[in-house]
Amino acid sequence: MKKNRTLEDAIAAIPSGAVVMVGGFGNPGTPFSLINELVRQGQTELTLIKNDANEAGHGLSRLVENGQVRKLITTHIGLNKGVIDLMNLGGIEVEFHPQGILAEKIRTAGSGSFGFLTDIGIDSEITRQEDLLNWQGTTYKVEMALSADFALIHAAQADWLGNLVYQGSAINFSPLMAMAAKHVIVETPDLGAPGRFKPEQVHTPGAFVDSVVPLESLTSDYGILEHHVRR
Amino acid sequence: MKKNRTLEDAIAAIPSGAVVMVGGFGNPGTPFSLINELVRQGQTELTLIKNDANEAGHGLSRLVENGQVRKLITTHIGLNKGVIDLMNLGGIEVEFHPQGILAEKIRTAGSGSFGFLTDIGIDSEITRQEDLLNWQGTTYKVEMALSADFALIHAAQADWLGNLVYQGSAINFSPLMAMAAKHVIVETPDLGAPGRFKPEQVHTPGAFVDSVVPLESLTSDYGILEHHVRR
Amino acid sequence: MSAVERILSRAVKEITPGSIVNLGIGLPTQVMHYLPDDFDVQIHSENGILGAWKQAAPAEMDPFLIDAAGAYVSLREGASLFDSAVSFAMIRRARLDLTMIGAFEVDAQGNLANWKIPGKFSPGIGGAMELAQKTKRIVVLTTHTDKHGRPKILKTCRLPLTARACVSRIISDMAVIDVTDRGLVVREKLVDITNEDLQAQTEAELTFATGEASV
Amino acid sequence: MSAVERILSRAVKEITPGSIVNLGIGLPTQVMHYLPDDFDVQIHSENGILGAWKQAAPAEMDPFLIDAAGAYVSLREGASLFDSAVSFAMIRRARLDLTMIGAFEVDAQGNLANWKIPGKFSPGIGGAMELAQKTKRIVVLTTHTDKHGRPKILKTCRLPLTARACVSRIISDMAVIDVTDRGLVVREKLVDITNEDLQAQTEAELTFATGEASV
Repeated sequence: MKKNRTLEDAIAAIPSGAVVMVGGFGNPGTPFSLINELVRQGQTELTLIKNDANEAGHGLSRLVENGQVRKLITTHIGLNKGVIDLMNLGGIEVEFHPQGILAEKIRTAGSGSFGFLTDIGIDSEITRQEDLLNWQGTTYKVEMALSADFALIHAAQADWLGNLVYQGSAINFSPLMAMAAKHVIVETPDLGAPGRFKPEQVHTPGAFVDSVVPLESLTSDYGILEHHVRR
Repeated sequence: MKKNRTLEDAIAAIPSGAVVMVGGFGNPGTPFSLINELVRQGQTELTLIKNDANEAGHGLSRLVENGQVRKLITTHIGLNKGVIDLMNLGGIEVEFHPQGILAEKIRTAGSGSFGFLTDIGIDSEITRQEDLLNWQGTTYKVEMALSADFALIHAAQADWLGNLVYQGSAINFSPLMAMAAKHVIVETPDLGAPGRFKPEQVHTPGAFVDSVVPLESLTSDYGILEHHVRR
Repeated sequence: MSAVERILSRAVKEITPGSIVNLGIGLPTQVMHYLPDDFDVQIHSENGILGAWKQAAPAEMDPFLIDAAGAYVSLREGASLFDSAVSFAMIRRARLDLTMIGAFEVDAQGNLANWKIPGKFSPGIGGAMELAQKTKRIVVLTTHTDKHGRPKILKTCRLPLTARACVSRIISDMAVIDVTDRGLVVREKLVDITNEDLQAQTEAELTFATGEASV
Repeated sequence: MSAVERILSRAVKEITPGSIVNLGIGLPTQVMHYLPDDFDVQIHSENGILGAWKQAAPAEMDPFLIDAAGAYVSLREGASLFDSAVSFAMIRRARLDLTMIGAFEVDAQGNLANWKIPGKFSPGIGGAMELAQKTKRIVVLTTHTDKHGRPKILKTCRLPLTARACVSRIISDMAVIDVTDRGLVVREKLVDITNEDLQAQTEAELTFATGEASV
């Protein structure tokens, strides 16, 4: 079954108020084209889940700047002073998790489980008394699964069935989010026919993917950020 | 750092009484050469964790037949009447889990967590009252992580750093066990220099692997089981 | 047609184009052989395959590629191979559209018992519990009675359950029966049998849909 | 040598051949540039890299390949790339030998505070908490005092902790200090300074190892 969709149709499936996971760690893996279309369509009151807020004027930050985001669930937004300021002013709710805990909460939803027991941060200020569980004589922190209505994913390559291959450090949260969200929308600059991948080398099996949007080209969003180049 | 070991040295690290995970679902992924060396060396009182018990005279079944196994943690041993009979006679302790729950218990240990919350089998006879947790108004079954002292893994290809690539349906439990065991021993018929794999296509990063045993050839154990061929 | 052929040739019609289907060990795996070679379906096998297909030609059999029943399967174009955690994530996240599964007993509430006969048969539960509990649609393939002629379709299962209230449809060698809020409803008869005779071979009470298909 | 150069040139000696090392954002990432090109080490970056290396040549920079600090890294032979769950599994399973990390404050019990200054700085915790809590050996790289000349090596941290009792060694621009059961022990001095003057710039009580190295 072909899962090809146009950019406009794929994003139009997202209603205002939706919970949306967004792949990417910094630029790599950020689905800029899907995000830019979401900015264009203007859905509001979104809850977004992403490792970071990208940088001013790019990616997820554009949704925040455009007033479409009610809440951000993330690990670190140190490269985005605008979002930090907005958070401090109360203009956006931000929920922070340790990076591997955010990954694992998403992965737990993706595996069809409901929570997991950890000791990360158990005696730090991020842990509340009501998160603690004494079980078989040991105290654990319970971290609940984190799912979403939608996931927006960038894949280096895909096929019509939704099989995905990622590249470089753009893997990061994408395969986890593809498993965890109810409806998974993928953008790729390289969409081909089934059979193009060695079956062992598929990162995300097509069963987890609902829509694949072919991109004719990658905009400058996807390029090198000159201020991160060490001279 | 080169992780190459001889078959004898690698297996000699395992003491009697050890808890040992063994990859494989049926034949594919079963590390027959590592198992056969363990039979030869004769360590006893082992606790083994494997999806199944292979078939009579092959793989894990040889360890049971040789009296080296105290306990087996598994999902299904329907193809091994000898092990079932021994279980019914009390000659071996067998602990069963649903297949995906066994996988997830191992994966949970491999991710450095301690347990997870599920609803699988929650109202069936496999669930005891003391496994149930009421948390935030919902009842879950708590499944604890399952780790091991050793994992025995078959990889289609490897490099000296312990990076692994699996093939076919031989992936199954292997990458999960490679993350979950304290000491991971890998056999492979195809060991090469670092740089041979595309970095995105490594299934198990070398950080999880302790010893790699090159195999000169694959014995008949690894071949087609004629009685599974439909005529 | 034999009883088995009646079940399988009816069962294959349950598979809709574009769907993802798991075929349990026993009768269900044999359904694959009734599918046309170009049929648009992805067969899931819980040992880590999406896109499994019929047995490979002898020269192409791969000893490192079997399905969960041990068959040396081939792969469709677009197949993927993955670990057991991902495979069961796919199951628990309900990304499978249909599982066909065998039964020792099935009952009027859609309860399924197919993994254990206390004192007689306990090889372990394998992947059955998660498939039964989490797949969107479960179709049971079973002979209508056991080898002693005793009903397998019961008022209430007596054996340990695989999962509760999970079965949508039962395809036996005699009939196609749906599990509904008002009990078991016969949709089709696969043999020439009166309603009374079919009921006589069934412990659970049957309702006969008006206009059910006949042979 | 500048203060930073003193820290980095000493820090690089902490990396033993064959080890797996994470270099935190800030001073630690710069340690990479002090490593010989053929040094046997695998640099882990928490965004999913094992085998990251120095910045790629301009023509080979890949916009889809950065480390956790945003640098356009190259890869060593034998590198692997993986998702964030696997990356942090590697951390939590203690498969890393060493993490070098920055600090706002570090104290005599080896407590570390490096993620939050309430009311002033709260960008989120990133990967620091798991690295600090789970890596076998944590070496803190820090200036000995803050920009106002106030000690950063304290009796007890005042800021919210990243992790408790996690630090093995502190490398400042003045000294190499080990966290031990009997408090902080100065192993080396990196500048020409008396014990008394070093103690004066340190809130925590220092013990001076007999025979500690000097500049």
